[in-house]
Amino acid sequence: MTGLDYVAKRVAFACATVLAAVTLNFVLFRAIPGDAVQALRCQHCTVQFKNALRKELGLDKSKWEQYKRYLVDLAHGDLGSSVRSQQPVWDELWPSIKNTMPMLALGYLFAIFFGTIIGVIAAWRRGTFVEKAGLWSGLGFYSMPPQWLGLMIVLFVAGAVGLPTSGIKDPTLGILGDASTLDILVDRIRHIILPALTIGLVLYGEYALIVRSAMLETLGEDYVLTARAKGLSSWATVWKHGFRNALLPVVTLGALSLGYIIGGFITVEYVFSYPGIGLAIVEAIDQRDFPLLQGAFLLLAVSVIVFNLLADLLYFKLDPRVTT
Amino acid sequence: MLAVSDLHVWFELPGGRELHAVRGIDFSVAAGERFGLVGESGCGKTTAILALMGLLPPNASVAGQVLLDGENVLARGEESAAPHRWREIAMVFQGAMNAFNPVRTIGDQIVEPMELHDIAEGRAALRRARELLEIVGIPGDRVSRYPHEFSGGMRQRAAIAMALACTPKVLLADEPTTALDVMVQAQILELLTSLTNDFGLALVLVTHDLPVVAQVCERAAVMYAGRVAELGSVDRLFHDPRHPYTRLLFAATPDLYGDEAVASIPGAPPRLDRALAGCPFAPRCDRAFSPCPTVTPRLLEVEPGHIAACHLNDPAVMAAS
Amino acid sequence: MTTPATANGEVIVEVENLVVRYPISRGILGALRRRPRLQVHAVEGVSFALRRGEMLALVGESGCGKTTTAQTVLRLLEPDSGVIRFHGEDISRLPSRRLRALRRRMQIIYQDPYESLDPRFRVRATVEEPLVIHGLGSKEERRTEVLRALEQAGLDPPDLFLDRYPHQLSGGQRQRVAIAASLVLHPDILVADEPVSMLDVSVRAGVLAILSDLRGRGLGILMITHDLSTAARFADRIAVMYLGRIVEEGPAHDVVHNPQHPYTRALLSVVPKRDPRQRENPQILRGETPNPVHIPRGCRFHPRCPMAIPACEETDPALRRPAAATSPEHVAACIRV
Amino acid sequence: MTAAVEAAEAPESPIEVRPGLIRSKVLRQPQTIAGLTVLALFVLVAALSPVLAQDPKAQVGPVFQAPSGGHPLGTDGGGADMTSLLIAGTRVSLMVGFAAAVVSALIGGSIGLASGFFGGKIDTILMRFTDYVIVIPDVPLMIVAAALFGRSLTNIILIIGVIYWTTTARLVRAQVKSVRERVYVKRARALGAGNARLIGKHVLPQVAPLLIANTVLLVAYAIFAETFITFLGLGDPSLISWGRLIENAFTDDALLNDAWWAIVPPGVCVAIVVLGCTMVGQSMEDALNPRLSVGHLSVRRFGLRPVPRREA
Repeated sequence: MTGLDYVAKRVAFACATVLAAVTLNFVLFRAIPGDAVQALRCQHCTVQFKNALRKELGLDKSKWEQYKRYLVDLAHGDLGSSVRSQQPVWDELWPSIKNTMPMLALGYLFAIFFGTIIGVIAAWRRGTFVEKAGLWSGLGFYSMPPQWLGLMIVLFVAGAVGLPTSGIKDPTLGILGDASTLDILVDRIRHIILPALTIGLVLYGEYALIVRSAMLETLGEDYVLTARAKGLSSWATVWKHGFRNALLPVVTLGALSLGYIIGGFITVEYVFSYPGIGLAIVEAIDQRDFPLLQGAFLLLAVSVIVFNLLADLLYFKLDPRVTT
Repeated sequence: MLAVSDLHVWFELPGGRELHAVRGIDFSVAAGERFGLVGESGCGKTTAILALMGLLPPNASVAGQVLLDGENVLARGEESAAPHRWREIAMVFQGAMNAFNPVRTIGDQIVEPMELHDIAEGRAALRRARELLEIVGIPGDRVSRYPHEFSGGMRQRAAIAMALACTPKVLLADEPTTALDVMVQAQILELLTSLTNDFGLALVLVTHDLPVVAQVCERAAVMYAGRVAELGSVDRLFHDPRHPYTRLLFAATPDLYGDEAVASIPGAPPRLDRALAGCPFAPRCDRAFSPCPTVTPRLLEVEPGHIAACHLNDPAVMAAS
Repeated sequence: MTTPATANGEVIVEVENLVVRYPISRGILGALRRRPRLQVHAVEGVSFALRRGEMLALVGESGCGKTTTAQTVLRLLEPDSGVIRFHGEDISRLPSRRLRALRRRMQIIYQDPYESLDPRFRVRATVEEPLVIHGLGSKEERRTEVLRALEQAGLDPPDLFLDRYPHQLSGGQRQRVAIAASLVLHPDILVADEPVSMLDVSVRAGVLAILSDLRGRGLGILMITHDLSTAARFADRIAVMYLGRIVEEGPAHDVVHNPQHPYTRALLSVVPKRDPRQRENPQILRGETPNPVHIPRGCRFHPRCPMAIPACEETDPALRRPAAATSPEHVAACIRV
Repeated sequence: MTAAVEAAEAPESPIEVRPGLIRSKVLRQPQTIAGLTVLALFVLVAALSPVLAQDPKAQVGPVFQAPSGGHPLGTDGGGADMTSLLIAGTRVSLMVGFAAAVVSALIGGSIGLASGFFGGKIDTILMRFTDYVIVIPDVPLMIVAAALFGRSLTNIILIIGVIYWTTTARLVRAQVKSVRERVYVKRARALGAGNARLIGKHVLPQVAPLLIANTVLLVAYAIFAETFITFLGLGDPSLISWGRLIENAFTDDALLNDAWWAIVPPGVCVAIVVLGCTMVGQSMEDALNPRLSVGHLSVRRFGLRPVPRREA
């Protein structure tokens, strides 16, 4: 088997998984008693309106027909329409996606940066105070429910540092005269910091723990002893022979924990009323707007699958032994 | 070149116990000489050579002298040992399978010590890595390959090439052929022999395999329970063993053409986490007599360059009993 | 070491033209491009016979197919073709449910005494397990059998070991327990796969002596080893394998002292001798054993053979008695001898 | 994620469970003891909650009353006693945690066992299926499922349990595969031992400690998942759990009232129990992992001693 085989296999698997996720999504939302229209929380809607809506959404056809139509629509990039606003789901979600991305990216960077550093140092300084501090801080943040950590930050940190705890934009901005681009940017960043910090801290805990134990395993390998025998300093050994090898499990486990992280950011966005996908999901649940929920879930599932594929390919790049 | 005197190594065990793994050994190796360190598992041979490199784990403590070209490399523990590593004293580890980092190329790992010790850099270092591979019998264009692309024998050769990177004066080889087939073993042993002849390298070959030492080395020390039981030229060790353990160990080793009975040695080596009284081999010895269980035998020179720690060689003890 | 008369022992196992191959995966892209399916030719036409009361050593380097051969004889692996006769009956195609009864009579001991015993079983349970699986004997009878087997395996006094766990035993003792566990069923043949290579030198001889003694009880022993010295000292006959074939076979003494096949000669010359004065010039073959996926045509040894002539590239030699052989049972597969 | 996951989880030197291992290696660790003590304490509170707590739903004082002698942790947005609410919540949260973990362990354990033990086609099919489930984001799926299928306690337990088994399946499979290849299993199989005997006598005992460690970790995950689901208003409306208390505090605007006593304690409880589970599970896994016992790099160095006098 060649390396190309590996890539082909992983891509094929990712495609198959996307199809599985699409199907699961369809089945899940059709398995509920009643249907999406019936579930809609809408007091003013008449029976006639609901029936018309059903027809429009194709809910009067057979399940198989619906599935085919669903696939065809998806292939055209059509995620369906929100039952509440009648707008296409994609249009509803797109602004949220734009809001979520920078926040999540910031949190991720924070977590990867500090998690890796602390994890490496904790493993290297095994048995010292530094390790204990790293281990316990990691365990601590790892054990906190993200939404609760968010509340704690609102309660005890936000006031002290003077950062906003809700929304994405200062409502007064631009009212007292035109705000410059810089002002808007600064305002945006001020709103992003706390939710990103919450996610970053929770993830930091997870990464610090994973990196530490991966490093500990790596430092027991024979080639680490060889490296020391060759005269490498302790730091050079960690960096040149420990780190890259320890990255391998980190890449994998990091991608695997995405599902959990997404669960975390949904609740965190809710806490900070941050208008991202998470908040869109919370609102969709609240309004029982199932097409929107369905679209959002599919979007999350596909992005996780894509990230897993990227992790697989990264693994392939990092580990020359991988061929199958 | 290398002189070890009264080397001790202890390991702290959990529960406050202590394992006295190496209990005072002395030997010396000259430039160009091949010296064997033989013994069964747990006799302290590997621990002893790790101590020479200053590579012991933190729960260990050492005592004694290791003179490398007259300088005591253990004077300040790891600190004084580290600067000598690979420059003057290099090592080929047991199980070369794992001696290479799987995610970096062979060449990269051979170059690493050269750059570290300012032997060569960049292109020049890579060229030298190619040359070294050629010396150990691997085509030079394999420098950019990864360890998993090499067979076991080739990896062991590459490990030797890596050990030669900084032209050391002493090469320690820990069971370098244990996992290999006989033909590949012969190739590796031939390579080690030619290296000592061509470059004047002093070789310390650590192994449990007596015939390997008999074929490769000039002198050898037989270790038992952390001590040297007997030391001398391999010829004297085989033809005139002065310690019963040496004799019984040879008798337990089947030989292709030998026709005397092959017999195992009854019993097992003593545990090293407690003090030993008398001769540690006494319970398994076929010649043990009254002083053996209580009196520790002295290391006596039975003939020039041949020493053994057995009461049978000690006229004072023999006269007394 | 006395060698029992072997030539007249009853043949227990007879193998004819055994072939075992493993397919290699060619991957998605390989399948798409219709690359040919490749196979590992692990065993390529091996024939031998094992007699009652005899120890036959299969010797060779790793990858030569000796372990595959032995496991196929026990039907732990499926042969691709060839005949395996056990007491005259062809068992090579026997369905697995009929193998069960057969398995009682063929036992195997493995290389690694640290892995061959369940760490949670006491010695008693380990040795008794074969009897329990086959539902043999009452509790009392089983106990007697266990004690007898332990004693046969040289664990004396056996009572002392009954309640020990594997981690409380030394390597040699563990291997003896493994031997005892294979003896309780009174097998006809015993396959010993590198039985001592993981043990300390000082205890190896003891374990080998036990195996050697078992011959006297009528067992046929097939020993797999890479160590020619051990084979020379303990086996009655030696079969040397190279790339899935037996290249030379004969009485141990003849093979060692009068080797015919150039591969055997080379192999013998590189075995380290105990006596430092016997430093003969080893005849070191260059390179390594070729990959058993692409077997050289003609004589499989010719690319590395110091005696090869052009004809060797054409003819795949069969085993036959060389002119210089002193024993009628000594055969080699080489056109030059 | 197949190759990468497998490489990450396959122990190079296999775990070997022998008698006394748990006692000598696992129970000796202070981490395990601490974790077990914490868990035992919470289980005790959960068991005794009807005795310890007053009716948690009864309004006993003003809304968001600060901690005082009568109500050491104050009252919540409904004027109910926080201490009683916490105690009642312990019961539900632990129930969700343990029940869902058991469901997961049963599903994951069986799939892993079947896959690892039988190998071949069964293995391929089961692991392909597991791989699909692994990459579907689990927590969002739970949220969606809870939104769609209703809010009873049983539903929530099943939803969490049915989704969280994948890591268990992979872990168990890896260990079973390594045990299956051990010589004593091969020998018993060669002797004609049936699958029931092989699994029951040889394989399961080797897998059990790892499975238990993993289940303990799953308890933590499940308690966590419950707080997510409940926080989004998808919990069982008739029951009080720690997740529910966090949700109540948030929706009742405890933040605006600066009522930290209504927010902090439930989260602390979750964190402590999750920490306890992690400590127990992780230290068990670490103790069973032979690769962690060796370290070739340390800040500490070996010591020097004077040469002892020769023993006479």
